[in-house]
Amino acid sequence: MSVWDFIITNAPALAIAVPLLGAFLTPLIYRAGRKTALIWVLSVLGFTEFLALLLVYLVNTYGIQVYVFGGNPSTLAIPPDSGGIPIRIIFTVDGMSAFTALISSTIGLVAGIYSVASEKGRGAQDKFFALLLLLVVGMMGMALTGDLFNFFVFLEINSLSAAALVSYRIHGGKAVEAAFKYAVVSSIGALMILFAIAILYGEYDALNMAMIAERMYQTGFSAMDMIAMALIVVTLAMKCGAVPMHYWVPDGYGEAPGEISAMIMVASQASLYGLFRMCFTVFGLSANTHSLGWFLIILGLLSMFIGVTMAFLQHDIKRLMAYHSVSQTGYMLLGVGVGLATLGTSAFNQYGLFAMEGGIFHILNNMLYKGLLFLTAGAIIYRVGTSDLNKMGGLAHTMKFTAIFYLIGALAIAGIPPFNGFVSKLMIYESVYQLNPFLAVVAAIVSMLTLASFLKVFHSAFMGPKLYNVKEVPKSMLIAMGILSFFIVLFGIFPNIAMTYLVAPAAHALADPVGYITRVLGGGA
Amino acid sequence: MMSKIVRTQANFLYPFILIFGFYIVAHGHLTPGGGFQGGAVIATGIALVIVAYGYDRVKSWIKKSTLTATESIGLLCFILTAFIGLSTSFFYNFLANSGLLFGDKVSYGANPGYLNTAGTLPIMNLAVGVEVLGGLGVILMYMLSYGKEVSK
Amino acid sequence: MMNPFNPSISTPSGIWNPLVWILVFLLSLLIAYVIYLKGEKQRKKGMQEEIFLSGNKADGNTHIKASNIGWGYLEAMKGYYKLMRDIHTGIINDYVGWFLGVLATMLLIFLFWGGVR
Amino acid sequence: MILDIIHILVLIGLIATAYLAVKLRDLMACAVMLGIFSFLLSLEFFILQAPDVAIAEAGIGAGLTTAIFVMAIRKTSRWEVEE
Repeated sequence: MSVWDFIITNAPALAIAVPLLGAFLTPLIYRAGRKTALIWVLSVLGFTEFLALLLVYLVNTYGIQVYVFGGNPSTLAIPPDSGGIPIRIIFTVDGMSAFTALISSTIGLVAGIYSVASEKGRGAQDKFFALLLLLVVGMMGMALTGDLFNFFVFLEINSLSAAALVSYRIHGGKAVEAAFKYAVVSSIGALMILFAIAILYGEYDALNMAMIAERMYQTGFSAMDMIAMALIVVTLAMKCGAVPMHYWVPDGYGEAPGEISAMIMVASQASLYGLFRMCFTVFGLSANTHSLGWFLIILGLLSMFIGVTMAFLQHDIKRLMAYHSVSQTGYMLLGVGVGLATLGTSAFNQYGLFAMEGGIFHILNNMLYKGLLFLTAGAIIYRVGTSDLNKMGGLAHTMKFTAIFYLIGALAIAGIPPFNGFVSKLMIYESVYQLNPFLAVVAAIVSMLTLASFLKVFHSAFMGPKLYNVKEVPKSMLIAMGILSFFIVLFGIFPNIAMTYLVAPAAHALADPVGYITRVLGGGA
Repeated sequence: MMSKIVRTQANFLYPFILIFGFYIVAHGHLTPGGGFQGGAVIATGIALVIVAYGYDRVKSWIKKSTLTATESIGLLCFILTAFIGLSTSFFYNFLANSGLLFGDKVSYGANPGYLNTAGTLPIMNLAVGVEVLGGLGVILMYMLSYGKEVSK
Repeated sequence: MMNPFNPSISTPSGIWNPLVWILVFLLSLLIAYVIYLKGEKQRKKGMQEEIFLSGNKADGNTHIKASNIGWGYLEAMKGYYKLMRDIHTGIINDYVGWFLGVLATMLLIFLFWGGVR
Repeated sequence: MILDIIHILVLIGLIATAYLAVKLRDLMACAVMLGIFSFLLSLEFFILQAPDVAIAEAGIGAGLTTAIFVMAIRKTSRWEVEE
């Protein structure tokens, strides 16, 4: 067996194992010097990115991948003496999982490149990089796992490492306070999810998502299932920052370093992935998806509107962007919620699937431009030393590249063609309009307000007389921003590249819970 | 530093707590408990000493960097054991029933419990025990190292 | 399977092609430039080159602070923002309270609408 | 029968220690009360046939958190003050 075959057969496990090994080795390697540790961290992140790409390729070519931990060959997902229950820990990789894994590892790689320069000269960097890798592990694990309890474990890894990273720059105790709030809120959420998992386990004797969905479909949707569903859906909606449970978002994103804000933003997209996975695959066959879909739509509308109006008020650049990520999450909830509300009806093929594709494409686009905007905010703070917009001005005189990258990100988030934000917003508007015109109107108004508040940032930070005599940021930060800008322009002009390989498989995978269940319960062959 | 009564009791109890913790770790695959529980019990022993003697005396006996390294080594042992199983699949129990270390076969039926069985599980229990001991110890030491003690 | 390098996406009510959009954009820039060239050559120098700042004198070194941008909008939406400021307390008990409130709301919705498909 | 009585006593003790931990003004006594609470909770886990959880609760709850509370109290003040 060659190395290549070995990597292909073990790709889902390696996608978790490699960054985990990287995280545990980083503190030891850091004793050999910062440069060695950086090379190690970046090569681990690069290999993880390669594995995520490989997973996308495998899923697009061979269908859903099932990986069994500790079992002999992959056909041992259901051992013969287990009575038809998948007892082992299983990783199930379908289009949506591979999509989420790809965006998680990409933002991890970009943040790693960015922090080469931005964290230079700060203390406790061995722990910083170990936690960064652990955060990647948490996101990838949430995306790839096919087991409910495993999902909870990775959710905890995700929130704890994110909380620790938020408090990395102590900032006179403000960052620590934000991290404390984030930790408390997410531990309460994780306890709720554990409670829901216990309910489901007590009822169906299984922790495997496919098995639970199958048994729930056979015995019918009971009142206990409803409680479990409410606990899981509301908690994951809180973890992805939907209004009115978004209060931790501006605190957490606002106080973290720039690249960590971008990573936590993608970590909450991983929670969004969990929400969609639960709604479609686990509860989609038995629960009332119409009212569930409308619940998500209303959360999405509130998030879009309140997020953007609150953002206009802010004069702290990171808090402003944090409120915008609340509002962008609203678009995704809206798009996929429309898909969920029409699931199983004839409307689904007319516009529901298209709305879902729009919502999922928006996740990718949001990762790109929101990540870029957080990185530019980090660059500004790196040079100016304050995050208060009132004290900034005239930065475009010297930080020309940062200004250009900021402009690309701002135009993309506001949905100005030909950048990528326009494509997904267009898809959401057109399909959502057919369900209810009011939804599309709100979405368009929110888009305008987004443009207004980013123009406000551009004017007050970059335009005007030269207030600061600063240099351009170091090269590694520019490279990180350049990578994201390149993909923004690429997906704006050739949206079908992302649509064909990433978005359409993800939307089809979500819309087909039966295929997922039969694949896992058929032994994964 | 606390009163002499507390210190004497700590001196007396400390070895017993340690032995009990290592017992739980070593028998993790046979009796209730395991790496995490055993490691926590050992860390309780450390906590007892720290509370009884205060940070200034303890810091010359237990180094923070040693505890951090202990934590890293425990985690590494765990993940490397999982990695060696990659010849078949991640976390594969390659030692079970092999006749090697922890590789004895167990016959069916009731038995008093043999320590030399279960393959990689005892190794992972030991690794987790060492990791939890280091991690909780580091938490305690850092809790203690910041701020001054208020004298009453 | 779609051709990934085909830039156009067909939506439920039309088609979107970024390359065509860029072409049209460049074309309209060209038209604007042509109109600009057609303009009067002997225009008067003076007022139109000065910076306009709500009728105030501006010398080019004036910088509007971020908090002053959108003053009219914020003034018009005063009531709404008062409400929003009251809701965003920053106290962690309130965060958890809102979370539990939404949880209860969702349970009530499903109890009255029915959760079964 | 005896096990039932022990069970009820443990439950009563849980409520009593939890109440005292909130009510007492001496913070060191509160920490000790929380330690006793954790110990009773681990007994309760044992009675409910979860020895694994019982050991974890005894180690973490009764041992470590009490120690951390004691350290924290020694660095602040021992008596609760009215704000």
